[in-house]
Amino acid sequence: MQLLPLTEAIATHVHDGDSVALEGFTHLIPFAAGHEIVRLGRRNLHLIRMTPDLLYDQLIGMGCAARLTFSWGGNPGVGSLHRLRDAVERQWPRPLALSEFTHAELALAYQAGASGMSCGLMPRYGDTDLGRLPGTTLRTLRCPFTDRLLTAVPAINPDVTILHAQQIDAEGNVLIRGIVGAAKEAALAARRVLVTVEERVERLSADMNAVVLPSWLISAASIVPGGAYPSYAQGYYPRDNRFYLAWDEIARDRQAFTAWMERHVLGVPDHAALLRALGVAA
Amino acid sequence: MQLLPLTEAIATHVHDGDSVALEGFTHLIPFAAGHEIVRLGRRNLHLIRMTPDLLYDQLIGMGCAARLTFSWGGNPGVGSLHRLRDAVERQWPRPLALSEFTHAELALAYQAGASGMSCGLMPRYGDTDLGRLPGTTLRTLRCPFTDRLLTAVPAINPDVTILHAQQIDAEGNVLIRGIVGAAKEAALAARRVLVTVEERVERLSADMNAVVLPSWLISAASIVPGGAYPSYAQGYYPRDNRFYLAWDEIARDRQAFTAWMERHVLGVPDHAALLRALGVAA
Amino acid sequence: MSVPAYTPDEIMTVTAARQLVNGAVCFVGIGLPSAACNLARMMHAPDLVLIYESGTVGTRPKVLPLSIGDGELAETATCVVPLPEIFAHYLQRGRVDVGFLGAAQIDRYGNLNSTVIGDYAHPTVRLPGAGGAPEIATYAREVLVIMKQTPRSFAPRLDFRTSCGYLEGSGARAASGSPGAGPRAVITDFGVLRPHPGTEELELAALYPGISVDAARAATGWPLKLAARIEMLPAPAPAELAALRELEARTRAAHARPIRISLRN
Amino acid sequence: MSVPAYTPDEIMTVTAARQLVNGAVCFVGIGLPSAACNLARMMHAPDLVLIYESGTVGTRPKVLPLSIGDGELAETATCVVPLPEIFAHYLQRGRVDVGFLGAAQIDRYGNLNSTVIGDYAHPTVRLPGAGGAPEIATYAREVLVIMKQTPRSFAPRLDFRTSCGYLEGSGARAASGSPGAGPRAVITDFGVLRPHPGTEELELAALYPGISVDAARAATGWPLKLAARIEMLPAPAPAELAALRELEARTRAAHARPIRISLRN
Repeated sequence: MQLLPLTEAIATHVHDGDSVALEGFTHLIPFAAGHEIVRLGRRNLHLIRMTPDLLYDQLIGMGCAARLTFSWGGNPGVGSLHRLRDAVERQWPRPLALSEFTHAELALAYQAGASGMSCGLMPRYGDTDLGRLPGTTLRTLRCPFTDRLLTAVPAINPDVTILHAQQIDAEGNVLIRGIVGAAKEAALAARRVLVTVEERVERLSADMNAVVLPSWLISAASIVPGGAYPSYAQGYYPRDNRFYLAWDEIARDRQAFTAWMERHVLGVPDHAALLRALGVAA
Repeated sequence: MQLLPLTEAIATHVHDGDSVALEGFTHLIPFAAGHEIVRLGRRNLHLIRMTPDLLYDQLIGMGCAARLTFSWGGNPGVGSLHRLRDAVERQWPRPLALSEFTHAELALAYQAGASGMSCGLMPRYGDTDLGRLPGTTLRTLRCPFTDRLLTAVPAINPDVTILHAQQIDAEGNVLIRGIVGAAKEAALAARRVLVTVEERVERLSADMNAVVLPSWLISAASIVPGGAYPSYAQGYYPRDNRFYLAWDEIARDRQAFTAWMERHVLGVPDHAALLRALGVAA
Repeated sequence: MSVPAYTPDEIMTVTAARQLVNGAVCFVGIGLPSAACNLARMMHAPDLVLIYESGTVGTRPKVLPLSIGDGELAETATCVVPLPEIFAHYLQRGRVDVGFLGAAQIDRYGNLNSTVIGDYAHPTVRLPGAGGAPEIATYAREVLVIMKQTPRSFAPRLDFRTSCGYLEGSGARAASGSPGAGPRAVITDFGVLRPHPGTEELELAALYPGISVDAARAATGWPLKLAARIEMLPAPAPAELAALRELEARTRAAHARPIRISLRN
Repeated sequence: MSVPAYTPDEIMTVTAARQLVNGAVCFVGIGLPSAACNLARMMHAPDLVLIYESGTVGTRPKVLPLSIGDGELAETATCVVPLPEIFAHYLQRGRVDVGFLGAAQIDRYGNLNSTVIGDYAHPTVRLPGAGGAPEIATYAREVLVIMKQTPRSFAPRLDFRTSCGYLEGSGARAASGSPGAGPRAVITDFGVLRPHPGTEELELAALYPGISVDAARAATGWPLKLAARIEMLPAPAPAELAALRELEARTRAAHARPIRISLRN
């Protein structure tokens, strides 16, 4: 594990054309890291994430992504991700190829990737159009024991997985606390792992059974307080539900979106400046 | 979840001929519950456990088991399980059928069982005699993506899984802390779940990410302090390594074994009496 | 017809809440289902077990979450498990009694579309997608669908089938091996539709006060059949309305609180 | 020949410890491997990452565990993960640099038997079985085998193949697709055997002080070949011996402590 300033961490480990999973299921979404990808102008990324959320709306709207692998792409509790819709419905600012799964399938794909498996298995029931999507990568097998149909989901191994977490200790071990989603699986599946954390501590305030990523599995870490805002970091600050509601208006319009991104992301040097500009930094 | 005296819990939920997994990987081994099975004279059990350990040596030596599913059957750090060996090598006190796996296979079988899957998949490499065991249940598949060989392991769903844990709260939720092995998977795979715990508390002393079995997944629980002795309960008492060393002598001889079991298990009413007789109860 | 003293959302929420038996394990989605489950927990079903797909098991939020993963859900949970476990150990293993679903479109057999309106490759409206819906639809012992009834959303033909209801009806779902029983009730802003015991086609089974059969039919994109007996549902009780409004007021206040983040470092 | 000032176990442990490069991730078994890894950690490799199959990652025990799951291992670990994860996320995913194995029998290609002596159905000796050995043998980037050399244990033919070494040699292992490189060294009480670069047959590659080639050959159940160059290994250094003996004394004292359990309730 290398402790790096965030710009350097992203510049070193995220390249044009990479497959990148910024994970965190509605919690610990690595906004600061994602914004750094926007500032560095990365292009042709294959973005992977179970729930694209606002951060992916921003990356897609800024033209960073060529492909999106996902299972649910909305503004949770609010409605659409308008930039995602604009990219899919009207190819703005560029076309976006989709690889879509169910939550269970995508979680299984990460888990298979984290386990050194080429695929994962789940039962297959019913009949939906999901299995008939153009270019679907799912395959159907028969269970050798019951002869029932099973779905095989190919493993996902991102070039780089980026997480936000609460703490890093003196040795570089990282604590993730609260809703963990498939963050650990996405990290263990990846070729490189980047982490931003709320703070550095001598020893993690964690029980032995806590969700901890050992230092030697992490490529680089950056200390970015508030790095998950407007999502949240359990024990540090809550989700800014007002921002999620407000985003609906901002993202609805191409110009309003671009102006917002230019002012709040491209126009500031780092995440702390964004938090100050939004009036949330204390 | 029903809170029951241990004798009643076992009498109600463990029947002759059941498949029973007493789990806990070198930690939290449910000795008290296992001894109650001996006292109740259960027969023809299909015992399942990754690492049979002393408790299964006792159950096998007392003739409770007709079959053993396992992945490593020794006295860890000491040597053989002499009663297991006697049953396999010389059918004493009765023949014991074996279903043996590797650790990874058995963990996968529990995991598949816990996940409502008929089987689990792992890569298949090399060539050992394990895949050629008489009556092996493993099957070989080809990955539909890479064409590589995969091993399919059939799910294990015990009739009853029995665990020892640290705490139960007022609602009946159970905390498992420390080395957890495949205890959670074994419990979630089972049709019925029995738990013995060190103590009952108002609220678990546990973080939100702790390993907790919700009350509604548990059939019955009993409060049995020291219930994992001579194995251990993290935070309560350590492993009695001296007992594990001493067992080698006791179990080596059929008569010494039988005498020990008659005196310390059949000859006492409960686990507390055993602990007092052994001089470990304070 | 007098103006009812409640909104359509309120009677839908109350009606959904009344379907829930104390002790049931519910896999809860955001919005009306979350409000309904928590209302039921506060009224007649204190031991309802709420599971949110974010991995929170047995949560008891004091305010409703805006997202499925608000911190409130983790803080009040029995435990928080990784997402792969929620789907494998709870849903797929058959531990969930009641699952809730909404959608952009439903057909007469309770199949659901939450993927696209229009052609998949060139959609008119790109919807959020599957999420956990296909698995909820498959594995929950029974499913409650909650959605507003319009001729476009109650569609003669789905643009895309995201989640299975009764497939083509008449036992097709059971024949497919699906472990769950499927959508036992569709709660709308007109009343409740339930599957016919034989054909499994959704029929109008209950109406809210002041709603007519014709109105419900006019809001349905297929010729809506009537159940053998149509139940007249009661209005929300004052205690239910009070509890729901209090919950929503608490929620609005909580969601409006400004966030302050310390940049010490 | 003077009596060496160390036991066979001690020189085996020290020799194994010296194979370990600082920072390596080791999948550790109980007994000599555990002693060797912890000795290395105390001597030249403080950042050695020790994983025990009980699920403890990055443990730094002050005393040696008797079992693979003593509480000491959990208390000093970076984290404790469920057993399925240790095998899937760490070993199978290729995160382990060095795995340790022992066995009842080894053949000339480093294949191992820890299942039975005699016929499987009617064994002379029923051994503990596979445990994690087959997966360690397959997935660790390299394997160190530690076992005492006798003509019966270094067997011309295994009674049962539990874990793969080089299979039939000459590239058979690589052809089978095994991700790990296999047993790069077999550390015995005579010296070290290593695979021939071409045939992959184990050859005598190093000897302890005072041990002859003939003695090593006499302790091998097949005609033991010699490596192109046989290294003469140094005796354990006084500092190594002192550290190892102190570790073992601490361990004996810890394991002898009587247990007291409170029956309050």
